[in-house]
Amino acid sequence: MTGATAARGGGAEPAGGPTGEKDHGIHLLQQMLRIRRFEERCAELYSHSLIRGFLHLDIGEEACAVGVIDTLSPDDAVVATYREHGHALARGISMRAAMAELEGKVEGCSRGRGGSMHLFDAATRFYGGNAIVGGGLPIAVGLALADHLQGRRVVTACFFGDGAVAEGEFHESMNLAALWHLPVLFCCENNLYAMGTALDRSESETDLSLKAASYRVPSWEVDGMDVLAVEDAARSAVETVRAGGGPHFLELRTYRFRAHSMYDPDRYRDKAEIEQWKQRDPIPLLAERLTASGVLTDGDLERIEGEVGAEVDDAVAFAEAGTYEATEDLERFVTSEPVRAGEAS
Amino acid sequence: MTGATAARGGGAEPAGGPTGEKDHGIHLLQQMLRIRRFEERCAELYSHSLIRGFLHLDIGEEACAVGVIDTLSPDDAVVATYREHGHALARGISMRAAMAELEGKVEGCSRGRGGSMHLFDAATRFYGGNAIVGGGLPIAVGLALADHLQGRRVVTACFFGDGAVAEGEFHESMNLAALWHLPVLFCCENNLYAMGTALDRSESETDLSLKAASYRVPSWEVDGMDVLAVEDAARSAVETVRAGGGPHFLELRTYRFRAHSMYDPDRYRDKAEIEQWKQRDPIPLLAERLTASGVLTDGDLERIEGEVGAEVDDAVAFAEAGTYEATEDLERFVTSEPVRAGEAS
Amino acid sequence: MVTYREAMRQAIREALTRDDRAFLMGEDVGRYGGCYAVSLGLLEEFGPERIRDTPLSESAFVGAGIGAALNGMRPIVEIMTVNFSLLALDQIVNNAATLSYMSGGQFNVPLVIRMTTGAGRQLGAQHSHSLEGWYAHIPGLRALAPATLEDARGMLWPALQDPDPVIIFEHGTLYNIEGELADDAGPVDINTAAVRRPGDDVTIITYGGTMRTGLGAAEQLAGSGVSAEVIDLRCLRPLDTATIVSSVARTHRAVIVDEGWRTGSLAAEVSARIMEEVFYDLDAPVARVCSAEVPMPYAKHLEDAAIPQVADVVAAVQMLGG
Amino acid sequence: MVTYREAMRQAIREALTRDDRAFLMGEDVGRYGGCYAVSLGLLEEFGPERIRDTPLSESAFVGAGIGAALNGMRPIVEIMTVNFSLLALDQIVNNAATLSYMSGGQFNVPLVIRMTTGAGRQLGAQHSHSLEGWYAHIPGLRALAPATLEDARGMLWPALQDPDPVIIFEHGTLYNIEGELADDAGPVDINTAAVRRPGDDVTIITYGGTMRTGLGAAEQLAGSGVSAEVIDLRCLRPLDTATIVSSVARTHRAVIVDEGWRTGSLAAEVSARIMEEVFYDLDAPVARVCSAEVPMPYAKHLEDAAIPQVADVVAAVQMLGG
Ligand SMILES: Cc1ncc(C[n+]2csc(CCOP(=O)(O)OP(=O)(O)O)c2C)c(N)n1
Ligand SMILES: Cc1ncc(C[n+]2csc(CCOP(=O)(O)OP(=O)(O)O)c2C)c(N)n1
Ligand SMILES: [Mg+2]
Ligand SMILES: [Mg+2]
Repeated sequence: MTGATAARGGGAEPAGGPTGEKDHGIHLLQQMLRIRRFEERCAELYSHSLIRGFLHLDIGEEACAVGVIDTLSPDDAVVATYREHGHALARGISMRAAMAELEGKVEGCSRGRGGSMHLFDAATRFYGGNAIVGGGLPIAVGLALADHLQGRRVVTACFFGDGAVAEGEFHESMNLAALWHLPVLFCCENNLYAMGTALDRSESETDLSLKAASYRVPSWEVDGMDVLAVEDAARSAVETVRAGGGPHFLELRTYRFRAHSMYDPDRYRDKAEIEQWKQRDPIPLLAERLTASGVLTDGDLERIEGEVGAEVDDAVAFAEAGTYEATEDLERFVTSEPVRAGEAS
Repeated sequence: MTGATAARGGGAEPAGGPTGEKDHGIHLLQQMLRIRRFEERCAELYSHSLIRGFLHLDIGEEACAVGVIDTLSPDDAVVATYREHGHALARGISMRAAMAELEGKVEGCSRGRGGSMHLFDAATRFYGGNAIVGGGLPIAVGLALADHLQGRRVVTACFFGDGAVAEGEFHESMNLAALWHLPVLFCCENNLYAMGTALDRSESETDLSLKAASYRVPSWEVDGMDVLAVEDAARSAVETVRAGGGPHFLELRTYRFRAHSMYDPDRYRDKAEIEQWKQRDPIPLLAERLTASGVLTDGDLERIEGEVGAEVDDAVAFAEAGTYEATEDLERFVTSEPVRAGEAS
Repeated sequence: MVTYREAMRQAIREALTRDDRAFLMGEDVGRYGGCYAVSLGLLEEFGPERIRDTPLSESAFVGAGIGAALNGMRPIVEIMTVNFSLLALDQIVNNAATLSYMSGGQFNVPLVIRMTTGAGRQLGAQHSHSLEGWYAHIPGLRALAPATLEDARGMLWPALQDPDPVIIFEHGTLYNIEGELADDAGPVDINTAAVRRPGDDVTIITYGGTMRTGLGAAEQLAGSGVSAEVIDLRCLRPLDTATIVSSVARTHRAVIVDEGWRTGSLAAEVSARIMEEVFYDLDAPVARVCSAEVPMPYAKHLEDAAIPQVADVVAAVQMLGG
Repeated sequence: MVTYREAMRQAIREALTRDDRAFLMGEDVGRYGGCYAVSLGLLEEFGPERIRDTPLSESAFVGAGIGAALNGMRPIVEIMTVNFSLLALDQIVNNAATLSYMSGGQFNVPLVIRMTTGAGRQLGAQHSHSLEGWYAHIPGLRALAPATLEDARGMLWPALQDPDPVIIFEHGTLYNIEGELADDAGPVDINTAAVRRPGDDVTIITYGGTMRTGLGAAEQLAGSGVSAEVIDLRCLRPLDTATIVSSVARTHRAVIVDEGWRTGSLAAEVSARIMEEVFYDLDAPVARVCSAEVPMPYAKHLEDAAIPQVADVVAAVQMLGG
């Protein structure tokens, strides 16, 4: 078996499945908008120094997180990178918990210990938030190994960037997952850049499906700006993985509209290139299609924007009202402890 | 460009080149015999505790080292593993210096500091002897980078085992060499086992040419028991690399006749498998062909064996007569120092 | 009579028998039987799912151990030797040691990593590291160094019960030591140091591969009328300062023996703690006997000169006067 | 006025101008301009062969630096931060640090590796390590920590002339510090510690990111009549014991300030050396002010609580009495 490539290009309207349903299309749109508006607010808060450290925005890439994660069940697991707000929100971490985390409050999903790069949530099996490029891949393999050993039909979706493909851990993890036939869905968000390094200056072979094939891992190349295409490919892949088909690889071709982080003056990309990709913004792309097919009608978008805006406002208010962990508790959780009775989080 | 695969199988008689010459065939035979007899003596000395530490024998695989290294020029570089006696001897390190090293004498090629796994020789550009699986590959990339930057038409031959292919450093090094188009010849001695782990329990995809292709590195799959086939493939590869063709990959299909090391009871391989491979012992294989073609005639083999035996005896005598470095010099060379006037080594 | 190797094997067998979430994973732990034959026979006993051979991919299989531990298993990951653990340090330091803290206590990593450590077998510079001190530096990890049969037999089970990652260092020169081990030998305490020999005149503090060097020195010193107490640290992180302090407060003198390179060694930490806690009780400065600061040489006489020997410890004690 | 960042850039420019074997290699050193903008503009000045962007492959490009150094070049390898250097430790410890010794002096590795280190910028547990002490443990390496503009400007050239591998740690909180730098500022000594402020009552020993913390404490102590001498170690390996000893022999008291975690810190080594060399001159036990033993938290108040602050140093000095 060698790699299979499907859903190349513009993403044909997927047949069947929940994506055909009205509510579902709107749900996807709303999920992407939640991420977009949340992150726009993050950027603002950063400029007011309410968020600090490194902040990496997912803006432009929302279809990847939303499209894949929407196909997962609650007992599946997610591993992500430092650019993981979108994945966290799509997975079901509340905006409140995420925003409180970014503001370093104890009400945050990691008690303010993690910050933007380290969102965690046991309830939704969200295993971070990993700030070492490639560092999450072996962990995903291990999560899947445990599921395999315990006979659970569970999928671990592991997100990483195109830059991670150059790391040794990518190679070792792909091989291990394939060798042991483990239920991992490798999701490479290929946004063409690793910080300032374009893919073709990072990889001698930029066709990532050849890499997947070199481990006997089937792969799909997907339009990562088209949430329906992403969802479609992810659904097939997740089904196969869950059915015992071994690891699969999704290359999600996407683009970040903003700089790498808040420190990045973005000198290495053509303005024209950025503009061109913005023409394929996943949010209007979906909105237009939903409008054309009559799913989205007059006033719907405004209503959704209103709901999302309110949710963001509420999250910010929650975060600002939050408290800081007592400094005496600095050393808690270096080693684990039983949850103390009556405690939040 | 994707990987090219050539010289598969039994190794047709190569056309042209020095391999057709009488002296050359005999030279190759003698080189392999030197390695074989040297290592047989090493095993003996080990059982008498004159050699200690880890000792990995190349016996059965001599055609790989000899066939490749014979095609190199003096200003090319060699990087090898802990199983490198063969490579060191083929490259021109004297048996005396190698044997003295194995016995821990200051007359050894690494002053007795390195032992079996760390033979070094600046004169022949032999960069070790690396005991970390995969650890030599990045160094080979760097040697080649320096040659590239300084405009030298020099090739770095880097030897490693099939086991090393699973390491992240293999992946990173292949990509780097290919991305920068560096003159490295990657020589994978695929003896089907990494210690007790068979290749198919180490790699999800055992066709190594697919791995090379995933970096856009052209590859050859070669019968590693046939020194002429090895030499033939290596010569083409070295020429292309030297001419600026970027890195190339040779998969040398070979087998070790002995256990992994002196500690290995060799429980994981079939006796029948070993016997079958011994039928393809590279030394008789070449001897028979040279006899058939009239190159090797009556008495030649005995004469060569005699010469080789004398060389081994001499090396052992040299090593035994050697001296131990003064203990006061323990800390010399932790940092480098100008060579002291009038000093051996 | 059992060997240290067999004691370790019994410990692994116990772990896999008592806890079906436990499994052993590493290079050549299965068909080969373990590079130091520790797991010999276990593949036949427990099968390939639980005695799991891995490719040469230290970072990935250690990381996989972390992931499996996060997800309900109790992995015992074997890294052949501490030397190769450098390839897995990112996973150990950045993930295993941090996940509990970074997640605000939501996750924990009940992982055991075993590895051979140390010099003394003429394996040269790349195969002779003693990096226990490095691991003892990392918050979030527990580090153990069994130096006796009892500890080889008894440390694994409590390590596996620990909800957080534990590193076990097995010194390569110990596997063949032999001795009696009670039939009912079982779990030992993994929090405290052990006084291996009581004494009054000086405290010799050591662990792992040099523990027997310390005992040898004490024996020899006894011949010349010096009564040395020997402390085996056993648990390198967290360090049991109390046992050290109460001994040195009584003997007023201490020598630390550590196979690590002197600069930045674990011995330095022990010295600094004695400074901080027992300074006013000291009759002489605390001394260290460590490895020479050289990549380990192959030749035996050089290697012997590089690592702590009984005579070096005796000399260090004698230098303290008293 | 120049910044520390600009001083480093000048140093790189000098190296590439004076020695055509020198080149800079690392992730995003070129088009991006360096993750901390140190190499901004150098790509335009020296071209892509000498300002060489690499893929995210820390082990391979550090190893490639070793190979290039072995083969006549003078590479300056930038690892974005010490945190990612864990991925390259095998190459650094097993190759760069050993090749001279293992080869009996036939080969040497004239390589410089630069990396950002330290906490203080709310980057969380995986991006805030202070592992200088680990590197200072390894024979065969030299480790430098420029804490001033002069050292940022002047350490690179002598490091590049060193025939052996040198690691340079640039603390992330220093890049924006500004000050005067003489037009003819150039190479500085890379063997000795520097007394940054003379004093008589106590010696504060520190380096890198906490050097200014030490100076701040001395300033504050001066207000209450305590005269503190501040020593900047600068060269972490080999350690300049003589400068420490001669100061402490005079002040009789010492506090070591180190951003590393306390257990197994470089501060422990300094304490142990003072113990060994100046024990009889000490009026009080040597104290350490180090980071709390926690993975670094994101929230600012927690991070501040975790790393040494001026007040902590002042308190430690006051605790010594005297
Ligand atoms: C091992 C490691 N090296 C370097 C970095 C610094 N760094 C953070 S993000 C990044 C770029 C990663 O690019 P990619 O994987 O494509 O993900 P993207 O940021 O595009 O989502 C780099 C170099 C890091 N975090 N980890
Ligand atoms: C990084 C690392 N892991 C493990 C080892 C232990 N080890 C030494 S040789 C070897 C097998 C290597 O197999 P292969 O690469 O196929 O080479 P071969 O021995 O067959 O020549 C192993 C596991 C090592 N030296 N380095
Ligand atoms: Mg990217
Ligand atoms: Mg092999």
